[in-house]
Amino acid sequence: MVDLTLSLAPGTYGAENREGPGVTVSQRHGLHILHLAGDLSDTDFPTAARHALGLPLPQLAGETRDGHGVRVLWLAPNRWLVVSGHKLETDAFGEKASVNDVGQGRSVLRLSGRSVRDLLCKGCPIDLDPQSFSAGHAAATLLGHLNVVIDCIADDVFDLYVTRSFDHFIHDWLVRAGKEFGVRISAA
Amino acid sequence: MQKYSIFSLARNALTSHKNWGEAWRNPDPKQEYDVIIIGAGGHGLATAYYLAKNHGITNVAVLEKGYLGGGNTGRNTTIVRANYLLPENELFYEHSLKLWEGLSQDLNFNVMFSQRGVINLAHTDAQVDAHQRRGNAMILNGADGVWLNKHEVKARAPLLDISDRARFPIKGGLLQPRAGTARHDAVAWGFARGADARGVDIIQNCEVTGIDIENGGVVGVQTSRGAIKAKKIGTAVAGHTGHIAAMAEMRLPIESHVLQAMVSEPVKPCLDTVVTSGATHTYISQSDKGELVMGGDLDLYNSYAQRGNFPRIEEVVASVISMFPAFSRLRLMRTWGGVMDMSMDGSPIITKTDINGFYINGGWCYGGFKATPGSGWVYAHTIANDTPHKLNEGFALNRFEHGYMIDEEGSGATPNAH
Amino acid sequence: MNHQPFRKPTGGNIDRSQPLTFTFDGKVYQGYSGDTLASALMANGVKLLARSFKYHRPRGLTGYGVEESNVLVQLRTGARSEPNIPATQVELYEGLVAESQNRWPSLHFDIGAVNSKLSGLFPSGFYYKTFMWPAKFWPFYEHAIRHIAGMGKSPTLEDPDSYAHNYRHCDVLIAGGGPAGLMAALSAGQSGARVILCDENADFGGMLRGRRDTIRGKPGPEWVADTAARLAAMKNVRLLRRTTAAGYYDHNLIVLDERVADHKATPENHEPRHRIWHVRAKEVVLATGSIERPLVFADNDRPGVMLTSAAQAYANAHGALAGRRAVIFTNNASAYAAAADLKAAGIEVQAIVDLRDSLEAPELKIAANANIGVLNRHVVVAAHGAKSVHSVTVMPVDSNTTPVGEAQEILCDVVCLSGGWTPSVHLFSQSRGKLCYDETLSAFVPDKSFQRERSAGACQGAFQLDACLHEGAKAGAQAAVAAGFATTAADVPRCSADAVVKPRLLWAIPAPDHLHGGKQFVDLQNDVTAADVGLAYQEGYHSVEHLKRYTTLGMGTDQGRTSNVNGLAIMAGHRAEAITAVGTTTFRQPFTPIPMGAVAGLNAHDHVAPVRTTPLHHWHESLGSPFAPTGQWLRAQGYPKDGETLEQATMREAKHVREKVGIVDVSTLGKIDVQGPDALEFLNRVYINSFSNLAVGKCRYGVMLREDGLVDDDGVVTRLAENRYMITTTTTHASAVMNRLEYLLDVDWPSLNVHLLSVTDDWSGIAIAGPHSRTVLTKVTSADLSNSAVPFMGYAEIDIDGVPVRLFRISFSGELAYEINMAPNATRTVWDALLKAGANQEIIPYGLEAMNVLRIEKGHVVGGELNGRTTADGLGFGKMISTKKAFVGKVPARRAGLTRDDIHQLVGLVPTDEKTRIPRGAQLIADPKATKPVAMQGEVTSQCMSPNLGHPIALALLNGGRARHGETLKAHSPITGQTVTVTVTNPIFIDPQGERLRG
Amino acid sequence: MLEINCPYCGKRAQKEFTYAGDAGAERPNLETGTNQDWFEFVYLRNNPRGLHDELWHHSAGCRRLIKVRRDVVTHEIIDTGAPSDSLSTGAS
Ligand SMILES: Cc1cc2nc3c(=O)[nH]c(=O)nc-3n(C[C@H](O)[C@H](O)[C@H](O)COP(=O)(O)OP(=O)(O)OC[C@H]3O[C@@H](n4cnc5c(N)ncnc54)[C@H](O)[C@@H]3O)c2cc1C
Ligand SMILES: NC(=O)c1ccc[n+]([C@@H]2O[C@H](COP(=O)([O-])OP(=O)(O)OC[C@H]3O[C@@H](n4cnc5c(N)ncnc54)[C@H](O)[C@@H]3O)[C@@H](O)[C@H]2O)c1
Ligand SMILES: Cc1cc2nc3c(=O)[nH]c(=O)nc-3n(C[C@H](O)[C@H](O)[C@H](O)COP(=O)(O)O)c2cc1C
Ligand SMILES: [Zn+2]
Repeated sequence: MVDLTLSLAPGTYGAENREGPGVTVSQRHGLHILHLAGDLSDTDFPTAARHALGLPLPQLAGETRDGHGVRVLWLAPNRWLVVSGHKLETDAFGEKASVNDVGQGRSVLRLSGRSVRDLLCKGCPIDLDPQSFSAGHAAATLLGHLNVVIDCIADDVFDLYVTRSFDHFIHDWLVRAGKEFGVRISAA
Repeated sequence: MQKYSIFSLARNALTSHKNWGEAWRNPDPKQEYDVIIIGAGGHGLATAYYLAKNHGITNVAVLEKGYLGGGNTGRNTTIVRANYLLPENELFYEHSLKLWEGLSQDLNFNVMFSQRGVINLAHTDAQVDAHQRRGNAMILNGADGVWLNKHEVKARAPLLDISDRARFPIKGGLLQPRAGTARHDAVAWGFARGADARGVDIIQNCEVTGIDIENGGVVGVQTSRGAIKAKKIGTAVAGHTGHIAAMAEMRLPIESHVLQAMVSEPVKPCLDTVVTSGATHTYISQSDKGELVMGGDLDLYNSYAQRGNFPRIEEVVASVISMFPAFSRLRLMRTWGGVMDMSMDGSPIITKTDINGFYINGGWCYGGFKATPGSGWVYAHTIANDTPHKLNEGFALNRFEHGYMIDEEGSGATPNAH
Repeated sequence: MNHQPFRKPTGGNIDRSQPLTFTFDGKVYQGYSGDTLASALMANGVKLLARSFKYHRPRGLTGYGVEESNVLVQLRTGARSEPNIPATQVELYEGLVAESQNRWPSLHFDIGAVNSKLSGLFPSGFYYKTFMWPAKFWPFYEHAIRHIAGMGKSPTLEDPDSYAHNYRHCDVLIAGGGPAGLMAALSAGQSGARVILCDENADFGGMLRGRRDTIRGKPGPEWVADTAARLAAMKNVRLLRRTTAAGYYDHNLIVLDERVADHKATPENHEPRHRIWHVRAKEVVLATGSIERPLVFADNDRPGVMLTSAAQAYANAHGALAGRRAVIFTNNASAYAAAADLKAAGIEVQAIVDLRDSLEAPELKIAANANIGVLNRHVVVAAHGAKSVHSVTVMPVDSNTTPVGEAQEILCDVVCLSGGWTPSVHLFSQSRGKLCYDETLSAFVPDKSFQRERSAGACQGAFQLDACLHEGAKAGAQAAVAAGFATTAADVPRCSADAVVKPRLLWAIPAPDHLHGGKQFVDLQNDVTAADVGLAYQEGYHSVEHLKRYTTLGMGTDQGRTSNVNGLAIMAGHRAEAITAVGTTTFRQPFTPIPMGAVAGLNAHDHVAPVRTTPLHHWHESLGSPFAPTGQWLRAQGYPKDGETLEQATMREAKHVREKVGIVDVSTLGKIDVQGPDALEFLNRVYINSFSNLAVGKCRYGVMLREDGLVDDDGVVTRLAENRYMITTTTTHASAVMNRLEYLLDVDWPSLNVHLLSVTDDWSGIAIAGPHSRTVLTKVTSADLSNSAVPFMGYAEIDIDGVPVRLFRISFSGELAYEINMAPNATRTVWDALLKAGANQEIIPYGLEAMNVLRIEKGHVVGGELNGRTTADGLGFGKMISTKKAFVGKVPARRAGLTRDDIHQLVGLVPTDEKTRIPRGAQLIADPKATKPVAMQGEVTSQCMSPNLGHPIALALLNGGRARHGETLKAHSPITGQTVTVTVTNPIFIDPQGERLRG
Repeated sequence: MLEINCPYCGKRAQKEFTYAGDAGAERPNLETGTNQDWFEFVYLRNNPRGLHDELWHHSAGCRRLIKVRRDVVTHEIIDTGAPSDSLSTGAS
């Protein structure tokens, strides 16, 4: 059977560089994440959502919005990911919205470091150059075999949303892909 | 026909091979034929050969838009097998396999049919069940099948990784010992030479651009070299079946898709059998010249381009080196694609149609090379007698309408899952 | 050993302060940093380097770069061993080990060379004509053929190196970093566009590396270094050395292969050995240069016969001399400067043998200045020597280029050939570009483009340096503009002048009879001669594609780089047609061979497909459960106790559950959240049964058909709220079902207001089953679990040990059972709570295998039965089919073939002896001794030993089986040699009335 | 590898999409479709050698189905849109 022992073990893997590991991976715990679906053209819904979030919903592909401790990612037409440090009521979005709590169904990994874009480019086919994909951009796309959401937090900081059951696999992938840069998996 | 043998070879060596004749003529089309076969691939040429040989019909033309054998016959991974679950398929392919076994001698052309065995790997218990079920059906239908445990698999393919750490560990394999490979080009050339010698006109660089139909029956074709009359017309154009059918205003349960194949650089013998894996949809063998010949899944979108996509190559190669880790440092030398006629249940169509004198042979999906002699045999019968051979009764078009699909994979009505 | 007899004392772009030691065929040599294996062997005077494929003829170097067709070596050793590596492509490193190939016992004494003596028997395609008798001998013949064929050897050990992929986007990609490519990069770079410039060699410069051109009055390599430095300083320009543009694909995707560490003994500090780049470029500039063409004459394969530009480059760039005395044989002007270079390097140039009638002033001047004699209107008709050339025979030609008159022999140990130049149009052709034949250059050049690319420099027929620089500058600017940037062409430096290449053609030089003509090789690697081409013609293989396949011309690892044009031109001659009419064969990816490991990147071995694990994975693991891959998931199979086999554990667990209680991890089941005002309507359309009267808080089993009317999947639908449902799918079908539902909503029924979300990972699942399951559950919750509060197929939202969970009263085992869904992080809490609370009831965990036994006993269908060929009625769902509503698959399910009497129907099987296990995968037949083909009536789909019944059982699909209960048949498995007599039964072996699960 | 312009997400690599077949086949009405209608929809294809309207599922992106008009010989994409959009013919 496939050996999964490597993954998730904290430590530094791969290349040794004077500047330290090129990428650091840490798991973001305790996030509350809602998957929100609703029809923007139905006025009740965006109004209710705005009330609940204190923010208007982003409407452009790849757009994110931030405020009041909440980050909202555009996923698809009429679909968003609402990420926050505090619990949000699922019924605050009005009757017209379809809301699912997906906070534990996804792993959120914080990737940072000077080589983080190079690492992502090893498996992600979208244009990740800073001039095309900068802080505030998010995209549902691929990383290796997996469907992921990539959210650019700052120039060399990214959050990666991965379906939970792939947790072992993505860690293993990140370690392998990151070895050439030196990769640190920080303690959970 | 000049006979080929070691003696004729030695005799010709003395005259520096200046006296070999043409393997086939390059005639101009006549005005009219009894039968026109569209497409000089293995199937079209075999059909013409057996029309002449088995049915005495020699006023036949095979029209080819490019060079003979240049379609899928010239670009496939050359696996010949008869390892099916469903009786319609198994009986037909077994008949074909028997023809393969005597083909070089029959054609007096060495098609290098190599019965090196084909192994289907099983990676899970469910696959062990499914493969043994199929093996049982093969044997009951009169073919050969052997179950190998993983060590027996390894003994036949020593570079295979049979460790448990593999993502798709090997639990065993279904071997068909009489299956194997053949030299693809030689099959087209051998049939062409045999058909030509029996009077068939093979006309290359002659593209069919229209089918002439009068009063519900065919009367001839339009081609890039002018109109040619014919009493009967049969298609054998593989990936282009849909296109030709449209000329006769027919819609078929067929889509055209690209399948790629590839070879490594040639190396000394390192794989003496054919290994296939359903889990990753990969097949690999080593040619007599030494290259590893590899193929996988379709590119999975409709295409009439003989050209593929890189991600599929990556997937095939990744699964090959996952099975054979030692091949990682061998280098990929050439990749190419072919246009496949994917039928909606994964099984072929060999049938007369509602248009008098118009016959269709297509829907070969991933696996029509192995059918070549069998297909020619039953198609010639169907055309000559205007009624199907027993072995292709099930391959009629109306099976879809009435729900008698021959769906080995159980994937349902999709043109790309078989 | 320090002695390198063919190394100039000075000069060349090598670092003489860094000597390197290497081994070839076991002998130790020395070269320098900056050498290739080829240049180092040349400097050491090693000429015999290879044996040919078919005839085992002695061979030496012919080229300088990727065009090398003879000298392929087995490089490195052990797990890092690699076959067929052209010595010209190997950068020397300390300790390099290489061996020659395809010879035995040694390069100098090769038994296989007897083939050369028998070559009369081996014309092209000889194997099609023989080895047919007796038919049963073919395997022996084939065995011998296979051992003679092949070249190097495959490694047998796992590759220790790693490989990477890299996805990038850019505005302008430039393939090839010669003068044209460098200028293109300058133009595009100054526009601000994102530029990638790649070249397959260790450094940029292309042909400039091996010539003595001057740019801005300085040697070419200096200008190259300056330009590379300028480009490196531009932030928007990425320079990739040792990087081959391997393939040009649709929509301007170019695949690059970067050889990150091949120039070292091993990769360092975890770097990948190769990196494959997937570059999506807005615009492309092809600046891939050209390759010199050899000339075809008798025994033109003798070691020492090589391309003029190659000998020139070895001398200029490495100070390595191809020999002491050279004869240059050319049909065009480009060889003169090379001849002068060789002379300057210290090689005695005996003569330039030039096929042309009259020569032009510039080249005559070069020859005169260098004091080299020119024999115009002469040809080399044959080379002589065995393991090295020692002379050539030269003859005058008449106006028809037929050799006439007196032959003279010229002594030499190098013969340099220049038959004109072949533009490298591979990538252009891969991009679907159309070629046209340029009569003046006698070469195929790019004509019409189809993708967003343009060619510049020698690859599009510009053979003068000045033109290359100009064209490159222009193409780079054009590409940047097309990509949306404003710019003009970069300033073009002045440079030295080049000869104008206008070859006079003679595709194969006829050898006069008295010389007993040796073989005239066209394709050196595959040993294809001009006579073979003639034979192909004579036998009717007229198309270039037939020529290629019949003779194997151009099918070697070099893909005919130096042979294809000569071959097709010879064929054109036989056909008496223009070369255009003959055409070329198809250029395919990759440009040069790439390691399969690199192609696979990270996606091989255990990462060839991803795996999914449940939140309880480590718990299962800690109990020593083996795992079964199910789709992407790993599922715990069971918990063998000390000394128990998995099979024994399975029996114990399955029995225990029916008698007491057990829990099992069912997190892998697919789950889809269905919300919206039209959710009910949607479900009614996709399931065969109706949900209209399903109350909130209730579950119902559902079956879906495919569009063709056969069963797709089954699962449980639970109404969570008025407009909200959760549906489950089988583990392996989950994503296919989700995709199909999304399709139906988006494409076919956009007016339905329904939101779907896959929530498989958002809810983990535990099933608790067995007569004590309620008792155990009651201990961990205060909720009312009575039959009236939570009846069979009821649903409740309750707390377990403080964890809010969804409770479904459903049963897969046929026992009183519940399924619990909870937030994944709480899974372990609930699992532990149940185990703890159930201690008195002797609760146990059970695995996939026991679950499977329980469901077979209960006659539930899964994979083997849901085989994609079964109907709803056949599986026993007939009563569920709604007659009141329309649903997907309803109409096609009524077709004759799907409603016939003898269709597969689900039945149970019991061995008549009540002892023998029913073989897996057995076919059901009447008589195993019947003559074949034997009619098969059905098949065993699932089988097990039933611990609860005490005898083996099976589920099967049997023609018209429902009406055949009580019949006996043979379950026959010839492949395992088993036959068991079985009785057909009801498929529900346990509690057919369903009293236990309602209890 | 193709590059497909998702009308919702923008240009994305084909790797992110799953091919979902011919967009020309018209699904019969669930209530009124006859056996013949379903036979044609489920099995028969125009399979043209030229422009082809087809559906792609942006399975690793927005998960929406989109319609693509593509030349199946050259693989050029002429236009993309929502499944119900009528796409441009490419003739300009
Ligand atoms: C990559 C690949 C791998 C494969 N691997 C295997 C395998 O391992 N085993 C196996 O059994 N099968 C395999 N197949 C399938 C097999 O190659 C084909 O099913 C089989 O060769 C079809 O033979 P054919 O004679 O029907 O078609 P083809 O050989 O394609 O011949 C059809 C001919 O019709 C001509 N034609 C088309 N349109 C016209 C027109 N309008 N006018 C005139 N002529 C026309 C074409 O030019 C062509 O020459 C593979 C196919 C591919 C592409
Ligand atoms: N008259 C003559 O003597 C004559 C004839 C032909 C060429 N030339 C000379 O050749 C040069 C032509 O310049 P240019 O820039 O067009 O070509 P070039 O040959 O100088 O450079 C092309 C470069 O591209 C590289 N390359 C080719 N295919 C590649 C691929 N797929 N991936 C990566 N790299 C690849 C080559 O290795 C080479 O380094 C000029 O210097 C010209 O003087 C002279
Ligand atoms: C079984 C098999 C083996 C092949 N071996 C080689 C080979 O050794 N060298 C090579 O260049 N091409 C090889 N090819 C590929 C052909 O060159 C060619 O790509 C293929 O027939 C498709 O034709 P096309 O590329 O001209 O479209 C092989 C093809 C097949 C089917
Ligand atoms: Zn999208």
